[in-house]
Amino acid sequence: MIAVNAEVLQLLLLLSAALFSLGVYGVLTRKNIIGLLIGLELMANAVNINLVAFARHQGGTAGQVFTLFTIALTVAEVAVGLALVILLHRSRRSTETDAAAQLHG
Amino acid sequence: MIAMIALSLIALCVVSAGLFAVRSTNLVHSVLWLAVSLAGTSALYLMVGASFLSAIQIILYTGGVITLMLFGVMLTDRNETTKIGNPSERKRLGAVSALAVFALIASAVSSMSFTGGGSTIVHTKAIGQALLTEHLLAFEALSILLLAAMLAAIVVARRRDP
Amino acid sequence: MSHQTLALFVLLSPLVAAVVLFIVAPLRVRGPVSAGITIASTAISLGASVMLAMARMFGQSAPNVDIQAAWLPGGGKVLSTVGVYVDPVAAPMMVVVALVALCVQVYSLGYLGHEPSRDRGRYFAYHALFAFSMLGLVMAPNLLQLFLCWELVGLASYLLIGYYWTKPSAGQAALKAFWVTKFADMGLMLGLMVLFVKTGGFDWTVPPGQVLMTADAEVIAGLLFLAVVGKSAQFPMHIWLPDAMEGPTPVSALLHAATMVAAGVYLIVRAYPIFSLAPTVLTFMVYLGAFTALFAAIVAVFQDDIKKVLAFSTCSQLGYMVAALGTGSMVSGYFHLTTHAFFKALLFLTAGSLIHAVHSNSLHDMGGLWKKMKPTGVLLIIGSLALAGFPMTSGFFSKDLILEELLHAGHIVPLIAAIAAAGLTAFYMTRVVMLSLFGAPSEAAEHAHESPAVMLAPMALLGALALVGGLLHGDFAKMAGAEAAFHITPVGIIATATGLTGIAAGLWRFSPGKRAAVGSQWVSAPMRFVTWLTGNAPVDRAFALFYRRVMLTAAAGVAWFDRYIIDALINLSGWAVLKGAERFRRLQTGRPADYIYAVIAGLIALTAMGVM
Amino acid sequence: MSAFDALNGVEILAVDGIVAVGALGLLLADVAMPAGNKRILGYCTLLLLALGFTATFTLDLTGTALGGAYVGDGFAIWCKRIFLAAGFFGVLGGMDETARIGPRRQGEYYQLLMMSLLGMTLLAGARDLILLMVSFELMSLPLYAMAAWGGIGTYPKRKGPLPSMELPAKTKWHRPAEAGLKLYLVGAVSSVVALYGISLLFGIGGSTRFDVLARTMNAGPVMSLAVAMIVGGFAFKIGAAPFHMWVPDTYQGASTPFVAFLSVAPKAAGFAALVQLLLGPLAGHTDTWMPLVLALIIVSLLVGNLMAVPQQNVKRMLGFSGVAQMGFGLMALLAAGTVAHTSGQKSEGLATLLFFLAAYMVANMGVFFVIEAVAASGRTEDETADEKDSDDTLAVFRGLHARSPGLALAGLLFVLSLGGIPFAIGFWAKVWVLLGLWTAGYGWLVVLAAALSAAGLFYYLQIARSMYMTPEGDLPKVTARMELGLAILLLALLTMAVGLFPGPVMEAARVAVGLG
Repeated sequence: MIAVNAEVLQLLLLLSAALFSLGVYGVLTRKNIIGLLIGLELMANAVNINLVAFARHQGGTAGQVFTLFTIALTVAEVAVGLALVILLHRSRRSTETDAAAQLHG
Repeated sequence: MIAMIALSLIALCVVSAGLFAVRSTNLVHSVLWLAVSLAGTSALYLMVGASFLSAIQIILYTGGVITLMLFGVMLTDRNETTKIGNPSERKRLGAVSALAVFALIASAVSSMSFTGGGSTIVHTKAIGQALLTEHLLAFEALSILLLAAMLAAIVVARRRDP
Repeated sequence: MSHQTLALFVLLSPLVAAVVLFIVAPLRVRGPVSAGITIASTAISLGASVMLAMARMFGQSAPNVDIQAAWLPGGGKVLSTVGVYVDPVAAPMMVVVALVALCVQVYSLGYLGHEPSRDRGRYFAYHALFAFSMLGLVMAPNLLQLFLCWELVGLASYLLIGYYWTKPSAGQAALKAFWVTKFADMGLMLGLMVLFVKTGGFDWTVPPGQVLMTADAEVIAGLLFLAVVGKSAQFPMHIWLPDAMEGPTPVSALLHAATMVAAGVYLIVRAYPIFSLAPTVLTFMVYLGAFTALFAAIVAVFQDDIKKVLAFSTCSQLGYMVAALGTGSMVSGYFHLTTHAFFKALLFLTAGSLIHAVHSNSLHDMGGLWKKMKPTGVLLIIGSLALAGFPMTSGFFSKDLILEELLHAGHIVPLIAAIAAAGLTAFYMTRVVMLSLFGAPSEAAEHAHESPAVMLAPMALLGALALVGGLLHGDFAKMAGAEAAFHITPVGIIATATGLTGIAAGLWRFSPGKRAAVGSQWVSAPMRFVTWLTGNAPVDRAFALFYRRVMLTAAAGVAWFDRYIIDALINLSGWAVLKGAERFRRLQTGRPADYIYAVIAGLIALTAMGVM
Repeated sequence: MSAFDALNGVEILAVDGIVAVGALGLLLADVAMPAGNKRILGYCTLLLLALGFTATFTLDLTGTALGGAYVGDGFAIWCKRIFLAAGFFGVLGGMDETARIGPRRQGEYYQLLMMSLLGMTLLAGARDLILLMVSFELMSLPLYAMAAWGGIGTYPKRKGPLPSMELPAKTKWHRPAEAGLKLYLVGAVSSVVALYGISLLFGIGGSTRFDVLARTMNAGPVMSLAVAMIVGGFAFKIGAAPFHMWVPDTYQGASTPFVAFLSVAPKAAGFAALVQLLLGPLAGHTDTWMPLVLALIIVSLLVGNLMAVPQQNVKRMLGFSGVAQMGFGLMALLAAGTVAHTSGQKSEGLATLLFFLAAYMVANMGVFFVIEAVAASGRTEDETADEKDSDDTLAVFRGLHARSPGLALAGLLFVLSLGGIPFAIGFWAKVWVLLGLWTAGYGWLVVLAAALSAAGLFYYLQIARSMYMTPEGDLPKVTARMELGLAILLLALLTMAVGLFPGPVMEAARVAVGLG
């Protein structure tokens, strides 16, 4: 175990920033919706790392509880997202975002 | 010092797994790389003393999300979905945006000055207690949220009414 | 009946009619029933208004009627009230509105007699709504109620102009009129806001104990004037008025001659305590009004559509009113508003009668109607003379007063413009009369026949008022507490002479002698005079040269400018919005990936804004 | 704190309790009852929502619970009323459509709606970051599914991937699925962004409680970053540009009665969340967030008003116009923030925001219901919601005044209210927003907003013009079904009554935020 001092905190925050940016990249460049959801998961993971880092730095319970909640939120969100993917696949036989581009203008 | 190096290595592992997850051309690989990244994060939690969260991370993310995603891949047309890529016309713009986001966050975060750093261990019991006292309402709301998510997923993924 | 009750009757009877007609569909879909309800309600309004006005104008100075109900409570105090307020300023306008509305409604019975019953029912329901909102505007105890009714008037006019909804151009014109005026109304709304912020209320006058700084007054008056420019069709927002002629002609008589467009002028009259604190705005009003008067008069000369002539003429006359109010003379502007309401409504109704006869708006299709439609013709000539300011008609008195005020205030350039416009007015009205009544008989005119009595009666009433309405000028002056008895002054003589010259020029230019001889005995007497005047060749040639080379060219340029530049600019802005939007539409690609891009880009922008 | 302490003051959660218990009860009842007449569940939902709405008036819901994580104040209660009323009308007006799309499964729609409403009511009182985010998600998740409601596709006949995305005209295409997916994708990204911002806020404040955060947070680049992310994330929910891209597509694609609900209740909730955060712990940092809100306002006003002009589909048009309307809502927030900044007091701005949200709810739901009534009359029994593209183009309103005078009149009223013409409720909302903004010192913004809303009239009037100034041709007569008709009637009466006498309602809003 390692105590989260200012240095470690800084490292973790930068890690989280990097993961978040990777998630942004994934979300922006993936055509496949499941691929896109992977990017989303990376972004959510970055949030969790942030929270854990702060929680361990400050020492209270709130941050860890918060992380618990965000993990659950993300899982729930992904579950609904995958259901929508299946729905899309059923009506268009495709899981690419561009399959849902009939409404525009 | 050694701990710091280990931490950095895990961090590197998490980031590179993340990179592969968003760059891989095979969707199944991509999902698995995500699993690696999430598992690495779990190890990270363990290192900084959040053992309960580490376990939760493994169970919920690696056990839940990854399985869900693999189900998603399998349930949809495999021939079409497993071969994916980052279309070239979006790659550059995506990379620029991601870099911009990183630069903005990193510059803000590195300007932050923190002092000290608690090393007190928070036991799982304390977390449970907080969950059922201060955060009771959020906890109850979360239980309904999970129910809602389940219901929503069923409603969406089910076929039409006969 | 007490005055309070009378005042309530004025406002409530059209309201009841409108509500009943809008809600009870079976009444609305039956044209005669709907018409009966509306006309009866307007007649009640008119009766009550006349009784109220009599008490004020000829009797002893009756106390003001002031019934107000707290309406917008806020923060423990009453923000504003609604109610009816009749004072010497409101009383004449009430009569004008109710009278013209009644005339127009009765006239419509004949004019729209051939329309389907259901459409007529709708038409009269709109009329009831219009009468209510216009009277509510006139009788408003404060600026807020005036604003609300102002908007309602706009809505009612939108519905009325768009009455012929099977014509696509009517729908477009209605939309354009509503849009342009609504854009100008923004000024009224902002003006109200500033007024409220500065004085804490919406009163006509600055509450006692409050001081309104000149700079604030300038801002408020300027914003209010923006609304006036839109509603009263002053340059360059006059462009909606000619388009609005797509509506039925009686509607034009009501809205675009007598009442709605005059609402702007009435707003200035009402809010005069505020305007009088804003000298810059007042001066601007003089110049803009005079310019509009001249500009619109020039454009009117070149219209072949009789309604368009009258529409531009209305712009021009409203310009007179605005200029007059700018000089600080409330009486002359307001008086002109009243007389103009009579003769312009008359002109529109006669025009409608002619259009009804030949089923065309073009002056050239109307030639030679004098033989077929003598009563209408006489009324048209009466209206034209009044508009031209022929001595002893109503227009003569009111126009003269305005010119005098311009001279008194020392605005020489506007005065010259106004006199020139008076000459042009006489000229183009003579043109209308000559072309439509005495021109070469057209094919359509062969089958023309006189309008029914139900149309002629209201016209005759307005004609009588157009002739003798000028005699009321003393009472108007008394009303404002001023002594503006009519004098014969050099300016008056010059203006009258200009007007007569305009008539003469019109007679000369469009005399039947220049075409196939179809003049009757009545017209040939003055014609002989004109022929005698211009009989010798050099004068004739010089006059012709001047007319053709100078006047015609310049005026054609002005008309071209109006049509292709001003109108086009306004249309262009709408077009640009549409095109721009079409371009922007492509951003909404429909591809979810691009939407996520938008989110991230927005995020980066916001973050960059925040962090930097 | 013991578990019993945590329950102190829990009675202020009465309304939320009614909704939560209602949702679970509906779930159980749905399972227990035979598939025959599930419509009864809809009536039960109405009853529950009416009960909750009444409870906001009869019970005293002010106070704090759970040690300050949840607060009942006038603002929260007023917001709850808006949510419950929107839910009530949404259920009432959508009853037929819900039953038509899935006769045997309509119960699930009501359960999801109740769960979403629970998220909203909790959100209104949340004074804790965790509770805020959980209730925010609880509100959002069911909406994704409800947007896709009815878009349950069948497999196309052909095998293999589609050669191109251009589907043949005859093929069914599933607008609700697309609507739900777009809402979800943009929503999920936005909410994870907001979460990131919130995690940073937690980092610099050291607590999840608003009252603590208000004391401990210091301004700095991290706070700016966090605030930007939070504002951006919540701007998605209210549909402010440039986070609005889902709005027109989802409005067009999803079933109309649901859109009526979606276009008002979650937006009000998004505003509640923004107010909670920006005028709560961030009230002392207006310098940080006001420029962002200002930017959102300007972009929203421009994009919304401009893009609505060329639209031919009424629902799309209303989507864009909604973006512009949200600009107005944000203006009220801006005014409130300015006053809070300069004088540290509650301001008219908040009361105006409440009034604006209520007014927007009434008029906007009304318009959508009128659209639904017209579209429903042209549908046959076995069609799904997504089969006709022409269901809600401007052309279907042709000559509505002749086909159904009452419906046309109601439609006109709603449109005029949205356009801000006097004697309709929306006019007062606009006037008060602009007045508040003027007093807050944003004269130039008032002028811009007034000019753009005058331009906005253009497209609102297109609807009026289509209803009143075009011949009806051979289009059929329209009669709204009973529930839908009742919803329209009630909303029209509200629009007119409050439009004529806005004083008492505004006064109530002022009292709710602690003024007067």
